[in-house]
Amino acid sequence: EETVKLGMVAELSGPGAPAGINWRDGIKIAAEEINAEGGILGKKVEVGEYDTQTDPQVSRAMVQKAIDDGAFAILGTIYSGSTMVNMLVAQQNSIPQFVGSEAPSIVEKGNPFVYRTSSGAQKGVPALTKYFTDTLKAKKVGVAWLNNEFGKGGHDVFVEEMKKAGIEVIVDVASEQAQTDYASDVAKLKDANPEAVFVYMNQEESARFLIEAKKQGLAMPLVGEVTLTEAKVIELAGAAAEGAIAHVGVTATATEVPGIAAFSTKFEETFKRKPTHDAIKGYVGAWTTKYVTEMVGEFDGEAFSAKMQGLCLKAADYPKILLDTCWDDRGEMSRPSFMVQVKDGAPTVIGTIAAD
Amino acid sequence: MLELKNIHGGYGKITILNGVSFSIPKGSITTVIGPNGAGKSTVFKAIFGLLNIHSGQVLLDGKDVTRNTPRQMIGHGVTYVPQGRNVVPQLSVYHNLELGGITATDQAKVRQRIETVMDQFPMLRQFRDRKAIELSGGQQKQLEVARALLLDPKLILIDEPSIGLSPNLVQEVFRTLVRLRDKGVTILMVEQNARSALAISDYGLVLELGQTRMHDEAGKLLADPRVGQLFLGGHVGGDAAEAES
Amino acid sequence: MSMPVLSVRNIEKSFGGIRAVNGVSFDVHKGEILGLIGPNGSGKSTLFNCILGQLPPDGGDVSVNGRNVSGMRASDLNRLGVGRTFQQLSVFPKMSVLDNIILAGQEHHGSMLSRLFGPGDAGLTAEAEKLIAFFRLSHLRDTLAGSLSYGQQKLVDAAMAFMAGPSLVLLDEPAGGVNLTMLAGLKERLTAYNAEHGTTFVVIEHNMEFVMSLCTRIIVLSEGSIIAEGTPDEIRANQAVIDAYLGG
Amino acid sequence: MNVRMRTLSILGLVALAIAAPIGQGNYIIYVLTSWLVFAIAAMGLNLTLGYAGQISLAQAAFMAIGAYVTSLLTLAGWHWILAMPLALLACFVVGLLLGYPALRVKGHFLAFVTLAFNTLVFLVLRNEDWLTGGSYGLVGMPRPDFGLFSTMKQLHFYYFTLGVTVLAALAMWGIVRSPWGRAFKALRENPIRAESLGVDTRRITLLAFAIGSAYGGLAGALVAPLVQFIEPGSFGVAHSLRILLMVVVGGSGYFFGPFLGAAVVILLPEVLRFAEGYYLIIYSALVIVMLVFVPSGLIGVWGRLHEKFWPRHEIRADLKEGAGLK
Amino acid sequence: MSQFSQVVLSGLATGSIYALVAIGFTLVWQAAQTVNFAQGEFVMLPAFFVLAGMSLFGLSFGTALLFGLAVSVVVLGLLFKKLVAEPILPHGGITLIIATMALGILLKESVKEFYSAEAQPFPSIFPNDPIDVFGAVLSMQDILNLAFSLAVVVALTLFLNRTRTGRCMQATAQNPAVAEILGVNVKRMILYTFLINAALAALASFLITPVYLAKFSNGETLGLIAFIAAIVGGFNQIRGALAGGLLIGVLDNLTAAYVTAEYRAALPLVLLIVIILVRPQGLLGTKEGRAV
Ligand SMILES: Nc1ncnc2c1ncn2[C@@H]1O[C@H](COP(=O)(O)OP(=O)(O)OP(=O)(O)O)[C@@H](O)[C@H]1O
Ligand SMILES: Nc1ncnc2c1ncn2[C@@H]1O[C@H](COP(=O)(O)OP(=O)(O)OP(=O)(O)O)[C@@H](O)[C@H]1O
Ligand SMILES: [Mg+2]
Ligand SMILES: [Mg+2]
Repeated sequence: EETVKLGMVAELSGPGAPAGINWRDGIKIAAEEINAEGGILGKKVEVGEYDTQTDPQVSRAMVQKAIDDGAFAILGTIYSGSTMVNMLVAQQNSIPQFVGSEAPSIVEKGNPFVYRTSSGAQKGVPALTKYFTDTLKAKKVGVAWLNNEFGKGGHDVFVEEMKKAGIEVIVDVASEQAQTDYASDVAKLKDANPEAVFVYMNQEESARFLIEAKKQGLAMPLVGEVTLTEAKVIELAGAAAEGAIAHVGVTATATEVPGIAAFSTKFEETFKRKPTHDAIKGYVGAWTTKYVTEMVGEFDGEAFSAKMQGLCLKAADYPKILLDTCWDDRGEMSRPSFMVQVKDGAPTVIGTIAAD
Repeated sequence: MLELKNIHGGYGKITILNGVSFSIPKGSITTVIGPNGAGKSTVFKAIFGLLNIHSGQVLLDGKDVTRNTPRQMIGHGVTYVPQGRNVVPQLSVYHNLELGGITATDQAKVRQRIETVMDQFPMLRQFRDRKAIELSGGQQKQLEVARALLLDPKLILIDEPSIGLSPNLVQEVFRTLVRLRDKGVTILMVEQNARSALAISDYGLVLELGQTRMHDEAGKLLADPRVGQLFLGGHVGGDAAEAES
Repeated sequence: MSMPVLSVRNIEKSFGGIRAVNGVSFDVHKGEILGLIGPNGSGKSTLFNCILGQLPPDGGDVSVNGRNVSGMRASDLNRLGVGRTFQQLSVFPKMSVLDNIILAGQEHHGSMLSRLFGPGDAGLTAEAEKLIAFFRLSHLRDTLAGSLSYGQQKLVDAAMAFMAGPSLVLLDEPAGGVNLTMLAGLKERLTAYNAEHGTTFVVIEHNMEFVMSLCTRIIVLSEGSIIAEGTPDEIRANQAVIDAYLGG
Repeated sequence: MNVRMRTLSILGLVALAIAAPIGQGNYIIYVLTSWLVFAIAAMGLNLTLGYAGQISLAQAAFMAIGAYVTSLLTLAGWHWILAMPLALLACFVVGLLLGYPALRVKGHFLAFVTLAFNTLVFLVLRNEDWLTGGSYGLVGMPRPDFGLFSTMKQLHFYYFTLGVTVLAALAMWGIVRSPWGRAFKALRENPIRAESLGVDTRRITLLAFAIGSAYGGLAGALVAPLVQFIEPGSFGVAHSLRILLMVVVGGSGYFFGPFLGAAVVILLPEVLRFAEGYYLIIYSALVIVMLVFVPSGLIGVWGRLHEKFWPRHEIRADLKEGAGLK
Repeated sequence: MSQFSQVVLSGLATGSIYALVAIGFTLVWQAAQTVNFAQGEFVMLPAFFVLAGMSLFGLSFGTALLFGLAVSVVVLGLLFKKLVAEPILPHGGITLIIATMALGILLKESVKEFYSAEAQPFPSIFPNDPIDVFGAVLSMQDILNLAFSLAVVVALTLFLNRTRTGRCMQATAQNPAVAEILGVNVKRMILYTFLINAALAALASFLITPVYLAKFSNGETLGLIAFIAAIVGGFNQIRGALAGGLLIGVLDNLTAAYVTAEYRAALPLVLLIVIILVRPQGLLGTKEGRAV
């Protein structure tokens, strides 16, 4: 029986491991489902796992290896630094690549073979601006961010957006990856007393920040993008997460969407934990590969790329895409998103933002 | 008391001892002499369980103690003062002395003995609380020799105690050894300061090329012209002069 | 009288309350073999270390051939032709005997650059081998110095001091642990070298037979100060020295 | 091993290195190229650590300096062959500076000063984004083109790297067998004695750092065109530790140790790929086991085995003949 | 003003955590003359033993703590000594450094693969209620951490310097050959060192994980900063670890709050370099004595 290979290149060790492992597990579920439905164009899917060790140089080598091993498409990577390097390799070989990275620069390189599985920070963060202007009616805000390529991307876009919206950023606090002590960060915010704070960090950092904020009694609304209200953060921060707000591209908590609910249940059954948005991204990436390949009708990277330009998939026709999704000619994607707030220890959808 | 039977052994793949055999009686002082690199120190290490012995036996009071660990040897009543400097650098002089009696059950007695050796080597009392590393070379050697006198050993192995000691202290150490011998302790010593050492010894032993060459009463060895010429510097051998040309 | 090869003026050194060297002054003239003796802890090694730049003295001056060398680094002093040995064994344990000896001479040959691009042994192998042969270590030429016996290492150590053709050598207990027959050879070597090259020696030693027969003049140190100075016979007869050091 | 045997085996190894990538996929060639690059970096550290005894945990920082200087210059249109010497010079100078702490402290303390330096370099590269591109890094460095020989292809780049490696190894060989090499070892074993023998230990220490660092810089200058992307994270402390691991695993203080060590550290994960998530676990366990049984590095394995299966007790020359007392 | 006191007091609280880990470094140095580069992982791991005790065996938190302590002492003390430290120690420092680095990876990756790659919450032993001190907010936890580090420093210093066993441990570290010849049970002394170190690491783990959250990668930065704290304070004195830890904790916070957040990670490093150049033996350390 013939098979088709997918190269799953992700951060399976190193600091990016939590994200990478969820990405991988989301893809595992997708592959199982795809094979149960007869594979892609009748060929069973075989997912090769390649660990980048959260190191861009290794990631480049791994993409090369996946391609040498005959992968038809690449799924990964998540860390933008890695994607920036390895997408060159996939491009040189005309191999489609679904990435989990959100840094704006990825889609600015004019690479027709790279596609996002969630919208980039330059789309996600602006979606928040309305919340700051209309709902919070803030004039002075603060930003607390993680100083790496992920955090910096979000920070730069946010500061830019606020300038456009005429909101003043009066306090700007950078923190380190794996930082544990947020006392001075929070003290600084407390001292400046903005009307709201934009928090852009990874999971544990978000949780530690929320705990310290609660301890020092930081009173203003804390608004994040994606991470701040994730189940993991709530689990870690406990009561300190109460009230935190975030804009979320796609969330496992949006259970009123049928596909998401089904995926969440299956994921929890298989892995004994809740899926993160990285898991959903991986899942969507794998399924899109199948859908688009079958639309093209053959395993051809160039044709795949041509098809992806400006493609829109409706959840009604392609249920596993979960939400109506479009890609533009640069690989940027758009789909509806949600505002979520932690209430009684659970993230609750407080509003929906339409795709643009 | 101590008997070595045809010991072969060495470091790694190199054999140094090629059949060393001798026995020494209880309550005697035996001095081992021989050229540099003859294997004298190696013999001591073999006895004290610090050497890889390929074959042969070490007997202590008729009991086989070959390849016993140093701790076991101490248990049998053997103490060892190695060549070179052997102090615990960052501990005080007093605590270094205390370590010399660490295996004793009666610590009160050890403390009492420490007082006695400090009388014998007044420098130790003067520098009681200084770190051992700060002492001069000879002072460290005094500390080491004193440290070996804190237990009630049956057999003392002492490797070149005179290195670095001033002449009056060398005499003091030799006097102490004689006193111990008179109390029935057996002493095996290596000394390059061979004339004085043989003078206080009962027996002398010549080691060369990892083998025992001669074993006799100390006086006879001192008198032997061949020994005098080859090992006691009585007369410079032809070889050295030749090599220079 | 000619200029002293080594002139030591008022050297002082204390270690937290202990006055190890207490204002010592002396001169050594060309061709002399000076003995430096004294009880353990009288400050002999400390004096050497202060003279040779291993320890900064608290006060005093040192000059070599009339040139003030106080505060000069040990390596620069060595290049001026001052060699030394240490009381404690100090060979390079993981280098062969030959390499040990060549190292002792190489810094005196050529420039930094010629030592990088020139021959690997700086052209010293033959000379080193001769020295090794003299100390009867030829069979150990390629053995690691760390696996020699105590006395053998002591000889390698002494040999190194000669490699650079020094004009002044300070030896700290060269005889300790050396077999008497070899020691006689060493003594002969020192005297011959002294006679041939006019090399000056300062020797610390506790082996009285060796010192008395080797040295032309002896200085006795006690508690950091010079208590006697003279020919071997004078020192042997000096009551203060007998009390403090030689013993009855 | 006699001289002829050694020459033959070295030629054999070079022939092997030339033949290795033939018929292999791009990925394998890429891995082989990284092996050479890391071998160069490890060779430099081997000089600093193995020969001169100065623990340095900053080799990745020098790779970074080499890589950034090369990248900035080649992106500005310089040819690699002109950019590379500047990168080496930069590393040499910074290496000299880093050598200063080594004049005051040794061993573990020095290890941490150098580690701190590595982190500082990382922070500067990340925070000064006007020059270095910050955490986004620099991308798209051209591969050198030598008229008739362009290194755009993976295989060509491999041979180019191999050539550079051989030259670097020859230079290193020259250094360690010269009197400098002896002075480095003397510094490692007994600096005080060395100083008293006229060795200018201060200069030698600084040189050990500077030369070792320049090798790091050379490796960096090759990384830039190899990966065609650099960012601060690729030159963090973890990478310095990896290079240290190469040196120790191969056999520190042995000329060929770094090549062996780099091969193991780079290739072993490939071999263990079947173990999926567990490979790092197996890998680190293997390293520990190796250190327990062959602490002097893999280069000592042969001797160990020989000793084990063909034990020989030889009587040393000096114990065969003596003064002749019978 | 309240910001200042908050920053300083929080810095002390964090510093006491660094100190706890740094004490492990100085202990192992004083009693075995070596450095354990996996120390950070040694502090990361015990929390997972506790979590495993609770989730796998259904133990209560209190029992799980005891269970975690016991397992840590066996794994990080006994097994570490038998399988890694003892065979490698005779081959010298650098070899052991590499081995402990590899061990760090081993522990980290094992937790990741066999437990979880994600951070886990960890219950607090002490109440976490905020307490107002000079306008700053601290928790009981913070204050107890500080008190506990202080107590450990005093206890260990007394043990090492005032008891015969403590001195035998020092002798073993400084000159194992001599210790052996004098009849010190060298192996047992090394074992004591590592058992104490393991127990300390476990206690540190229980105290800090509620703040740090249990995660496989926690040891990386913690180990590094603690080591720097140990050097800054003075490596050969246990109390140096406390001084160094507190100093770094406070300075780190002050830098982040008033100087630069981007370069806050540089501060301990710069401090380290300055200290080493100006006072190589550390703030409270003593010189190691004559070299010639
Ligand atoms: N650790 C070692 N490794 C290898 N060989 C050694 C080692 N120690 C000593 N040897 C060799 O063993 C031989 C005997 O050494 P040993 O120390 O027993 O001599 P010795 O008779 O005590 O000499 P000395 O009078 O110089 O102290 C020498 O040739 C020496 O080179
Ligand atoms: N680094 C140091 N710290 C403290 N005290 C020291 C130091 N170095 C030497 N001393 C002390 O200075 C005094 C002189 O020591 P030195 O080594 O010069 O003696 P010495 O005359 O060479 O003795 P020996 O004959 O025993 O070698 C001794 O009391 C010694 O304890
Ligand atoms: Mg000996
Ligand atoms: Mg002395």
